[in-house]
Amino acid sequence: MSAVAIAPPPRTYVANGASIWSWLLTEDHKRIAILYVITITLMFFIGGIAATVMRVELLTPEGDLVSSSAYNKLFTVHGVIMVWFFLIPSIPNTLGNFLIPIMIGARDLAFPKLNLASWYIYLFGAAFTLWAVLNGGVDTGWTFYTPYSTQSSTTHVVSTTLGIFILGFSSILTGLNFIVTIHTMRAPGMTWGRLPLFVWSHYATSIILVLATPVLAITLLLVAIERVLRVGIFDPELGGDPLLYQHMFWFYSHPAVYIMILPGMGVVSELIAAFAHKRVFGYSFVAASSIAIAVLGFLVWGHHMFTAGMSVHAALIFSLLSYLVAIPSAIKVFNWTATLYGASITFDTPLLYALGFIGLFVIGGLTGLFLAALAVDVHVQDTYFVVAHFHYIMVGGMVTAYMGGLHYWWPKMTGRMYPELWGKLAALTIFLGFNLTFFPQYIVGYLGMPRRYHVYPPEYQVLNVLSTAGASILAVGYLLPLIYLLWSLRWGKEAGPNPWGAPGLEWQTSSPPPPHNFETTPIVREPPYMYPDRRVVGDPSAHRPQMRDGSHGG
Amino acid sequence: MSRWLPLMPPSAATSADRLDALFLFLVASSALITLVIFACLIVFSVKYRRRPGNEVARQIVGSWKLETTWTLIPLGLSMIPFFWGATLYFDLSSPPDNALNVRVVARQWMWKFEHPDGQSEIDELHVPVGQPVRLTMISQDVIHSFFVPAFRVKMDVLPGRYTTAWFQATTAGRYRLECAEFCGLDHSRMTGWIVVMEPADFANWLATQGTQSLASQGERLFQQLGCNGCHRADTLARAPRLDGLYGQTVRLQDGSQVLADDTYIRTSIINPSGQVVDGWQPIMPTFQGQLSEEQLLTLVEYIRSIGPAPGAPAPEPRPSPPPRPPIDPYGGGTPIPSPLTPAPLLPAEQSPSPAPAITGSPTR
Amino acid sequence: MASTGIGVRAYIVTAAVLLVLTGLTIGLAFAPLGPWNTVVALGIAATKGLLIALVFMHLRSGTATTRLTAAAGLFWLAILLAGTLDDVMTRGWLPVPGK
Amino acid sequence: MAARARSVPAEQYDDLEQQHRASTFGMWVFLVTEIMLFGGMFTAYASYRFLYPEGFAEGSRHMDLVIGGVNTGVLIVSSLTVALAIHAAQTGHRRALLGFLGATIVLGLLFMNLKAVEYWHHWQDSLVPGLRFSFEGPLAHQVQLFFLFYFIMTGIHAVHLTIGVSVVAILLILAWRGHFTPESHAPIEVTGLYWHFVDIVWIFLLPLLYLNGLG
Repeated sequence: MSAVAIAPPPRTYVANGASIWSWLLTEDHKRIAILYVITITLMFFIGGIAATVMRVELLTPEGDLVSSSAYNKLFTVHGVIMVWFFLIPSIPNTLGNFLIPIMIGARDLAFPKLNLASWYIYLFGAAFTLWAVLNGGVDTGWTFYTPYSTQSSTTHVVSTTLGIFILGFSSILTGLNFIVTIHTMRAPGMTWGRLPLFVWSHYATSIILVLATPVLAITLLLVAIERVLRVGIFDPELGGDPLLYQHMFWFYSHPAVYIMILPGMGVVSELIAAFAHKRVFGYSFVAASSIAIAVLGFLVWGHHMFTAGMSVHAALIFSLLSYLVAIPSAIKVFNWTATLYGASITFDTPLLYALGFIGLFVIGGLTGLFLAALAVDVHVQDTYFVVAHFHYIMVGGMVTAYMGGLHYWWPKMTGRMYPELWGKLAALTIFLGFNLTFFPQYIVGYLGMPRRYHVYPPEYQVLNVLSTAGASILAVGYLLPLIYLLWSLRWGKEAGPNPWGAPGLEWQTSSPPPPHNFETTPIVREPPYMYPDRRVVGDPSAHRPQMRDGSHGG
Repeated sequence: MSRWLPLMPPSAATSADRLDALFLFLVASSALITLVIFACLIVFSVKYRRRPGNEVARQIVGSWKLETTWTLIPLGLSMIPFFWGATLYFDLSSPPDNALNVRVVARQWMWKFEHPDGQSEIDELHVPVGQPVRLTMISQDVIHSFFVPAFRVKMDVLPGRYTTAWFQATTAGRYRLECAEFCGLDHSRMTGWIVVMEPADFANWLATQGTQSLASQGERLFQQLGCNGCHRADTLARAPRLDGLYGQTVRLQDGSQVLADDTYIRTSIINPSGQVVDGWQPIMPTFQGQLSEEQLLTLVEYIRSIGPAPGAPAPEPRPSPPPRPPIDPYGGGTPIPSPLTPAPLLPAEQSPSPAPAITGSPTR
Repeated sequence: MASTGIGVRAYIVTAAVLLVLTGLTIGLAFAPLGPWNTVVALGIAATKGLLIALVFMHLRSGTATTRLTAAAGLFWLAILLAGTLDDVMTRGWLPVPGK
Repeated sequence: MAARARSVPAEQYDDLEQQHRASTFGMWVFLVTEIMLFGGMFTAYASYRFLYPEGFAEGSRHMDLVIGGVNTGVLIVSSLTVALAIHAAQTGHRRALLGFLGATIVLGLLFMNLKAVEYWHHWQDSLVPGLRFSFEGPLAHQVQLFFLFYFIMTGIHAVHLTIGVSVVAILLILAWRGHFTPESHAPIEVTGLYWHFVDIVWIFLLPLLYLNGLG
C-alpha cells in the first residue's frame, strides 16, 4: 500500500477507456483476457446446465425426464461446449493471456491484433455451435465418430463441426502468439531458466495447440465434406475406414487433454511456491516435464482405440507409450509435494485449491494407468470409469486449478481482494461435491455401466443417486465464487500491488497493472521464486539461498 | 451391501477372474501410492505451517538423486501392468481353435446372433458352460460395441469389416449384454442377455430351435447367385476354386500373399477386384449393396465349411492354374446375374463336397 | 536486418535445378521400377523441398530456433503418419479377423 | 504518392529488429501448423493408398500430366520471383521489387488458370465425386476415394495460393506507395516464406497425385 501512496495513482488498464468500444476493439492483452473470462464463464454455465439436466435424468434407471433424443443432445452439447469452448481456452486465454506478458516483463503479446482476432474467431465459432444447439441440437457425442456422424445422424453435425473448425483457428493463433512472445519478447535478464513455471507450462501448451489443432481442423472438414457431398471418406460402404477417423481425431484429442491440464499444472506450481513461500523444488525438472508431456502426449492417442478394431501390434505399442507419458506427470506431483517440505505454509484459498488439485490429479492420473493397461481398458473402455477418469483430470484438475489461479490473481486483475472466508467455504464445497459426484462413477463404470446411457439397468441406481447428490453440491460450489467475486469488484478490500508478498514480476507492478504493464521495462537479475531463506533471516537484503542441496542448480 | 450397493460386477467367464486379478493389483498399488502422497501432503502441511518459529521457509533448490529415483522407479514399476495387461489382451485377441463360432450382426438397435447350425436369436445369446465361444461380428450401419460386463469382454462391431471376440463362460446364469459405443437414438436400449447354460441344457435348447445350418443356407445362395458358374473345378472355370480355400494362403496378382479368412472372403465378394488372385482376371462383379450382412455371413460360413478339414497340414500357397480364363462374361460393370440366371453349370450334388480327400489338396 | 548471404545467382541456379529435377521425376515416373517408383518420386520431392527451404526460405542462414521449428513440423508429421500406418499396415497379422 | 516508410516499431516492441524477428518466427510457427494441416490429408491419403493401391494408380492415370508438370514449373519460377523480390527489397531496388511482385502475381494466376482448366476436364470426364462422378468397373469406389483426396488436397492448396496472390497484390500496392525500405520490409519476407511453403506442398502433390502408376 505504501508504494501506491507515494506514487501518483497509476492509470490502470481498466481505466484506460470506459466505452464499450474501448473494450471490444482493445489490443491490450489484459482486456482481452477479461473478455475471455466473461465469455468462457458464460460457456461454463451453458455446459453446466446441460450436465445438471443429465444428472437429474440419471436419478432413475428409466428415461423419464427427457427423451432419448434430448438426452443424446444434452451430453453432446455438454461435451462440445465444455471441451472446446471452456476447457481449451480456460486458463490459457484468461490467466495466460493476462499474465504471460507481465511475467516475462513485456508490454504486450507479440501480436496484439491477432490476439483480439482470436477472441472474435472464438465468438464466431461459438455462434455457429450455439446456433446448432438452439436449432435442434446435435446428437453424435463430442467425438463425432463416423459413420454415425456422417451417415446416420439427422442433426446439425455440419454447423457444429464448422463451429469447432473455426474455433480451432482461435486456438492456433493463441498458441502461435504465446510461442513467439515467449521466444522474442522477454525482458532483459529473463533467461529461459528464469521463466516462471506458469510460462513454461503455457509454452508446452502452445506447442500442442499449434501442432495438434490443424489435424482436428482437417479431420472435421473431411467429416463435413463427407456429409454434405454424400461421398465416402470414412464410410465403409464406399471403401472408407472409420478407424482412420478415430486415429486423426485422437491425434488431436489426446494431446488436447494435455492442453486442458498443462496450464493447470503451471498455475499449481505458482500457487504452491506462493503459499509455501518457497522455491519450487526441482524447478528445471518441473519445467522440463511440461515439455516432455507436450511431446510424449502425441505418441499415445491409440489407447482410445484398444477395443475399436485396431491391430494388436499397434495396441501393444500405444499401451507401452502410454505408460511413458505418466512419468512426467508423476515427476510434477513429487516435486510439488517436496516443495512443501521445510516450507512456511499459509493456508489461503488459492492453496486449498492447489492441494485439492494435487489430490484429485493423483487419483485421476493413477486411474489413467488402468486405462493404459490393455486388458483392463477392454473392460472399462466406454464406461463410466472413463467418464470419472477424465472428469478427475479436467474438472478436478483443470477447473480446480483455474479457480485457484483466479483467486490468486484476482487482486492483480481487479485490484480487489475476494472475501477469504467465502473463498475457503467454496473451495471445500467444490472438493467434497466433486468427489461425491465422480468417485461413484468409477465403481459404476467397473460394474459395467456404459457412458452415454439414457436408461440403465436398475442395479446401477444407488451409485447414480450418489453422483447426482454430489453434483448438486458441486453446482453450489461453482455458483458461490460467481457471486462473491462479482461482489468483491465493488465492495472488496483494496488489494495493493502485492497482497501475497510474492516475488514474481506480475507483483512488481500496480494492481490493476497500467496499460503497458510496467512504468519502465524491468530488468531481471535472479531466478523465480526467490523467497527469503530461513538460513539468512535477519539479513533482509540477502534473499538468495546460501546452500544448494545436491548438485542441481536453478 | 453387495445387492444394495454392488462394488464388483458378477464374474462368469475365465477372462473375468484373470482380469479382476490385474484390476485389484492396480487398485491396491494405486491406493498405496495415493496414501503415501496424501500422507506427505498432510504431514508437511501440518508440520510446516506458518507459525511462530516457522515464519520463513528453508530454501531447497532440488536434488538430482531424488529426481532420478522418482523418475526411474515409477517407470520400472509401470512395466508390470503393461506386460500383465498386454498378455491378457493378447489372449483376449486369440480365440482357441475349438471355439464354437457364433456370427453376430449388429444394427441400430438390436443384436442378431447366428449359431453354426443356423439357429438365430435376437438380443439374446445362449451359450454352454465350459465351451469357448468365438464371435465373428459385423455391423450393418454404424459402429456398435459388444460388451458383457460379467465376462469383462468388449469389442467394437464395425461396419464393413469383421471383428472378433471370444469368451469361455464358467457359471450358468443370465448376464447383461450392452452396446458400449454410442450408436444413436436408442443406444442405451441396445441391450440384451447372454444366457449361459449347462452343456446338456444347451444341447436341449439347440435341438428345440432346429433350423437349416448356416453353411447350407450359404450353399443355396451360392447357387442362386450363379457363383458356381465361374468358381468350378472343370476347365470352364473362370475363377479360382473355393473348396479347400478357407484358412489357406493365397497369392495375389501383385505378388503379395493373404490369408483366406472371413475378412478376405467377405471382401472378395463385395470388392472382388481389390484382391485379385494371381493367374485370374478381375472379371467378378461386385456384390456390394446386393447382399445383406446375414447373407454374406452364410456365404462365408459355406466357404468355411468346404475348407480343409480341421487339422489338415498347412499346404503351400495355392498355385495359379495354367489355363487363362478365355472370356470376360460380364464385360466389366454389367449388372450381376439375378438369382434367376439359368442353370448353374454344376449340379448341386456335384458341388464340392467337404471331404478333404477330394477337395483338400491344393496341388491338384 | 540481418543479411541472408544469398545472392541472385544462387536463387537462379536453385530454380534451374528445381526445374531439372521436375523433369527428372516426371521422366522416371515412366520407368518400370515397381514399388521404387514411389520411393524415387518422394525422394526427389524431398530434395526439392529441402532446396527451397534452405535457399529460398533462408533456412541455411537461419537461426537454430527457426531450424528447430521446421524440424518439429516434420517430426510431428512423422508421428502422425507412423502411428496411423502402424495400425493400418499391421491389421491381419493375427489369424483372426479384426486383429 | 508520398513515400511513407515505416521505420518505427509497433508499441509492444523495443526496436525494429525485435519486430522483424517476431514476425519471421511467427510465420515459421504458422507454417508448422500448415504442415500439420496438410499432414492430416497426407496421412489419410497414405492410408488409403496402402489399402487400395490399384484404385489409386488407376485414378492417377486419369490426371493431365502436361498441366501438372507445367504448373510445377510455373510455381517454381514464381518462387524464384518471390525470392528475387525479397532481394530487391533488401537492397532497396524499388522498380525491381515492383516487377518481381507483379511477375509473381501473374505466375500465380497462370497456375490457377491451368488448374481451373484441369478441373474443367475432370468435370467433363465425370470425375468429380459427390457432384458429377461416374466410373465404371470394379475399382469405382477406390477411384472415387482417390479423386476425393485429389480435389480436397489440390483444392486446399488452391485456397492457399489464392490467399498468397491476394497478399502479394496488397504488397504490390504498398511497395508502389513506397512503404518498404531496406530496413523495414518484414511483410515481404514473411509472405515469401508462405509462398515458398505453398510451392513445397505442390512439389509433394505432384508425385503423389500425378506420377503414380505410370511405370
